[in-house]
Amino acid sequence: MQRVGVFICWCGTNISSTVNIDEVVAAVKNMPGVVYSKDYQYMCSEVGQNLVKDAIKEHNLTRVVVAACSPRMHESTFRKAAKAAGLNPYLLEIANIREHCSWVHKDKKAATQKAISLTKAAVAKAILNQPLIPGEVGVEQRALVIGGGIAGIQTALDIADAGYEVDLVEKTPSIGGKMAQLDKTFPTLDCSACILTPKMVDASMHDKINIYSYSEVEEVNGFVGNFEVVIKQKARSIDMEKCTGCGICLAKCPAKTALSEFEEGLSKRAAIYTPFPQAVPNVPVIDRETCTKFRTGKCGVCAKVCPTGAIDYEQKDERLNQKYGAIIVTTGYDLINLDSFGEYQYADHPDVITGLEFERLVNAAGPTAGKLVRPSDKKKPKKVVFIQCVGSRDKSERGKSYCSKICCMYTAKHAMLLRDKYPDCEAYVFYIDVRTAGKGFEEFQRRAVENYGVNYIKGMVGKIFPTGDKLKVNGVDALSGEVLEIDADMVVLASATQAKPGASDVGRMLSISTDRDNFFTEAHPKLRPVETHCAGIYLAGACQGPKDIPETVAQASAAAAKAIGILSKSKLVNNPCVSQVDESVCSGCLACTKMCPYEAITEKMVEQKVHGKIRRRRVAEVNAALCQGCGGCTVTCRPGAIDLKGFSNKQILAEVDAICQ
Amino acid sequence: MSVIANNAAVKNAQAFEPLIVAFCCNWCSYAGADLAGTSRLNYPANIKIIRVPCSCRVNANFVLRAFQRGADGVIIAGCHPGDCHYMTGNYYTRRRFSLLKNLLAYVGIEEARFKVDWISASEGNKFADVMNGVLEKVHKLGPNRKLRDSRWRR
Amino acid sequence: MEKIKEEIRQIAREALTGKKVDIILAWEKGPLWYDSYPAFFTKEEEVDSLTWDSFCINNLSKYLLEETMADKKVGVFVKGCDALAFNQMMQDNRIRRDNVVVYGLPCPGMIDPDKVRAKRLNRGLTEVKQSGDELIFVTKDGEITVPAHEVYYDKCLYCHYPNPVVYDQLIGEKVAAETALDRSERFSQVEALEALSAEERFAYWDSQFSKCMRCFACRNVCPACSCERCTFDDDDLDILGKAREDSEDQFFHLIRAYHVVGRCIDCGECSRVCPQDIPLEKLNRKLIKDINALYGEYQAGLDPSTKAPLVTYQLEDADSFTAGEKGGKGT
Amino acid sequence: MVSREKITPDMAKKEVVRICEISDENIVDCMQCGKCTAGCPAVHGMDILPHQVIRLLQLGQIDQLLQSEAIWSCAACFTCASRCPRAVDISKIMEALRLTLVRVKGNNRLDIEKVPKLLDKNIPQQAIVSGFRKYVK
Repeated sequence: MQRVGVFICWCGTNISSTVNIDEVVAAVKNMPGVVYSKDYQYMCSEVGQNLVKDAIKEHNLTRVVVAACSPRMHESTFRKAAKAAGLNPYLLEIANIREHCSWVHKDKKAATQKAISLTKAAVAKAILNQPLIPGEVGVEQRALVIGGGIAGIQTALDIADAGYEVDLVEKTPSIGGKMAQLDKTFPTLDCSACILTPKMVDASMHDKINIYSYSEVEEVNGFVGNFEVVIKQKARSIDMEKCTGCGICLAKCPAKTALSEFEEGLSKRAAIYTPFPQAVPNVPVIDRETCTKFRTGKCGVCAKVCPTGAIDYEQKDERLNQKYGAIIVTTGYDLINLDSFGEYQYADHPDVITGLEFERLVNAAGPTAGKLVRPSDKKKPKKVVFIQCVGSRDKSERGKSYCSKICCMYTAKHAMLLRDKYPDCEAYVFYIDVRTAGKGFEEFQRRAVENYGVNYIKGMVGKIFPTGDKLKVNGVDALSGEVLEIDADMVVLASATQAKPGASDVGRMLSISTDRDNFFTEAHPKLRPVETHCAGIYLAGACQGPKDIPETVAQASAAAAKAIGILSKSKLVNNPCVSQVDESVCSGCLACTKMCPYEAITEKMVEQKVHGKIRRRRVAEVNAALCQGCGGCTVTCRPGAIDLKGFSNKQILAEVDAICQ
Repeated sequence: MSVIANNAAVKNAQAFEPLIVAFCCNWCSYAGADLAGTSRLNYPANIKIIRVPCSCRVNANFVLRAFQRGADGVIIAGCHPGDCHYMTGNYYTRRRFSLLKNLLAYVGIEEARFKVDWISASEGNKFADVMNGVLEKVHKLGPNRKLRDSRWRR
Repeated sequence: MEKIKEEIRQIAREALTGKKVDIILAWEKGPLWYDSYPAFFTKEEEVDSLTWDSFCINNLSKYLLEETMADKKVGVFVKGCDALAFNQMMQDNRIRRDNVVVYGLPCPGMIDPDKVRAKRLNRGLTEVKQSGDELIFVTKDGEITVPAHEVYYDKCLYCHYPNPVVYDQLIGEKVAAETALDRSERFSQVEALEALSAEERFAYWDSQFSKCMRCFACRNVCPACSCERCTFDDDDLDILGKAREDSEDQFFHLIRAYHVVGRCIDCGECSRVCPQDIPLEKLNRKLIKDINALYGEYQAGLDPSTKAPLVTYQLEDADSFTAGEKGGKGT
Repeated sequence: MVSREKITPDMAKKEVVRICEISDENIVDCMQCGKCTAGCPAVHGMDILPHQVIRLLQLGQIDQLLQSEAIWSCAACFTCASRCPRAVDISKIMEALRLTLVRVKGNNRLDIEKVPKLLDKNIPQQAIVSGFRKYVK
């Protein structure tokens, strides 16, 4: 007979205001197996944990039930406490009487009854718990970083500096990401390239970092410590070993018709190209859709001019299999498509541009060599209107319900840059709210108003009417109630950020979840912001939600620290709640092996003596290191020969019975 | 039967408090239920949750056992297809319980009493909605007698 | 069939004398006219009692379970449905193929003794001879000829696989595979039940299930029920008691049907052997029908290398929880 | 002579709730960005601007609205609704405000007798029909 101790937490008033603790304590005393019960205000506190530890020792408890908050919150806390008191941690069960009871019910009587019922189920299950001992599995001491923007670069550098190999996979021909496109960065107005390119070079020079540019992760299998990944290296059509990055091919290529992705379509590039001069690696790529050689078979100029013979038109996609201990996802963000915002004329008028295009227009290395002019006629603008919240905080189907977070700051920055370059040019900013939470952010925005004379207007723009060579901006000043018309030369739209369109596919590949806006979901919004629900996979940067550079870098270093935490271990402790086979019952049909998502079940032959006869037959065998404990196999097994430790058939049936009493 | 007992029976019938057993996968639906809690959403106390690692851990035995033991409705909630923490577990759940649901309906169990749904960790609202929806339908149907073990006292 | 019977006997004798096999698994004629029961033959001289007639309904594949595991070489005769069963057991790894020699017997159909009795053809019956599509009942009072389909089992009339789908040696000529009744007709009884209301369906099944005395004959005869230890016999798990209780009858039948999902070859043996005449095939066929509708046509036992419907999936599988209405016309 | 009186906000006023019910719009969604006003083609004849209409509703000041010209100036062209980032359809709210007035007996905005005099041969038939719909019980 097991000796069960039940500990009931008040959680301050979180539980006790809806659940009558005294009644629960009284009911618990009558539950089969229960020899001790205790309630306390904060069971998770040190005092509370000590109550558990002391009771285990004093009352020789063999099973423990804690009725408190969700096991997702404090199961590990109480398991550690049980372990400290000498009890196998897996002999402890949690009854979730906060999230699943006191917080969702108002009727005190009903909530109390339910709390009793949930506790009873936990007691019934706990009685059937078995001591479990986690196994160990080796760790591949190498990390994979998916996405080579500032988040990926920072993560890779931090992990590599800690002494571990890192593979950095970037989809485009160069690392650098969105930050490489920026001109200046808020709130200090230092040059983006000046702070980013050294990091890009560091990453490329680091002996522990391998950059796979123009590559994509195609397949991910395995689990924390042992991810098996297939990386597709897209055919670059250039031999990376031979190329010296001299750039002759770029200059000589006759097919200069494609719009430059890096320049946001504001200039053209050749079919053979490096996205930007500081690209890392500084090796071009042939865009096969634009290249005359690939389209017609004729040309081949680049091959002729290449001094090292690095051009290889026959190159094919290659696939690389690699094992990793941890994966960090840093796939970044995109701007939304503005097609449905017809009133702003973005698609129809060249002088209506996005913030990112503005960055390129003011950049010294940009398409206008830093001369800020209207894209349409290359004239200097005299009046520029900035519109914030284009698609952000937008509940309609056109936009995104969230705040894109960076627009208030970069719009202030843009307006300042404009006023700095052309003090005679007027700047108007339409805003709904200005949000400048962040170190030095408010001061920065106020500087735009107070020192740079930027006109901030609380209100929105209804429509833009292109009239002559002007853009008539019809807006409102909501504070005064005056309807405004501004003859602008240029309009800059702070378009909303969004998750990468392929994010949900990446999520599926990695078995990590995405939220309704397709941003990756962190394991806990407050306490585990860089972890995912999948152990060993971490998040950094704007793929998890809109973020500015300081936050992204902070998160990148945090994710790196988490990954290093895994890589620094030679062995990882397994989840002991894995499947096991009762060989005497197993019929060897191997249905379990067919559904196991981890191929953790294999077959073996056994010989059994039955009624004096030797029978040779197949049975299933679980590899505990591979099994992740989903329990799917147990259901394929009709006779119940394979069962899941910690969630056994008997335990769940006992819970069902108890909950139905 | 005495008049008093009879009255009590009538009263009991009026105060029908359904019992709904919900099997929730640890990673999505259980977390969704936690979110419903942290968001202080409201759903009736008649719904009681049993945690399973994955919706594919739920055996048809568990569902029938719940009905045997007096449950008026049973819910299985897992991650959305494609979002399974164990990659593919819920695809099997989908097949297994599509068939079981049809089989239960075929032998005359009202369809509203057995529900499978996909609730992600971020869908606290959906969790409350699904639970309220099932409860409402089960309430209309009244207590379940089918499959119920006559010896079991709830 | 007469001619083939002699051929079978010859094959059996040669296999035993030539030590090709240790045991021959076939049928033997019993004392009653409809008795052709399974028998093991280990000696050449025993083979004279081996039979092959229109009453060899018993499926021999299930008997291979013990024998092949015991490292004995077994020769077995299989009809069309037995071959499906053989494959299903192969798929479940319950037969060691290298220990078996399979002799395939194209099957013209088997006679349902109940139909014979209903026609009162059993009086003084000594022998039934097959002649094309007709059967000649030889009685003391003379010969009576009836169209074969009038006395064959219903399941034989739907049978799509009269010729064995697996064998080492085929005996006799293959028979025509077209069925006497439209194959989709086998679901007509399921559809009739689906058309009822939930209450009516429950009333129907409750009346059927409550007849059950849990003799487990349905399970024991089933080629898909080949577990080492049936979950219903698991005293520790204790999911099924021994009491006379409707809910337990219902539990047993639902779980039994559910355990053979995608594995039931639709041989109908469960219903045939049920002493209480519970129409178990209506449960099995409901599940087969749904599998076909939801996941594409699937015939268990046709190809042991395929994955059964419940151990595979498609990304685009129907989500019938929201579509609904598959179980019947709703409540 | 300007005279300004203090008003007391009343967020839960039952007349406001009624307007929300009739229009089936959620006024708390409005963030007062003014995009409706900025794009409104009829704004020139409005004493109270569209975004202010919602603000006044949020403050419970429905009487001002019922006395305003703005609700009658609204052409119900739905420009505001199609652009509102908060998915609030102000044209429906305007309609609800008008309805609470014209549905009261004898409160027609348009005197039917006077219609022939107002007619211009260039007015499309549609406009007459909508005019009746908008101004008459």
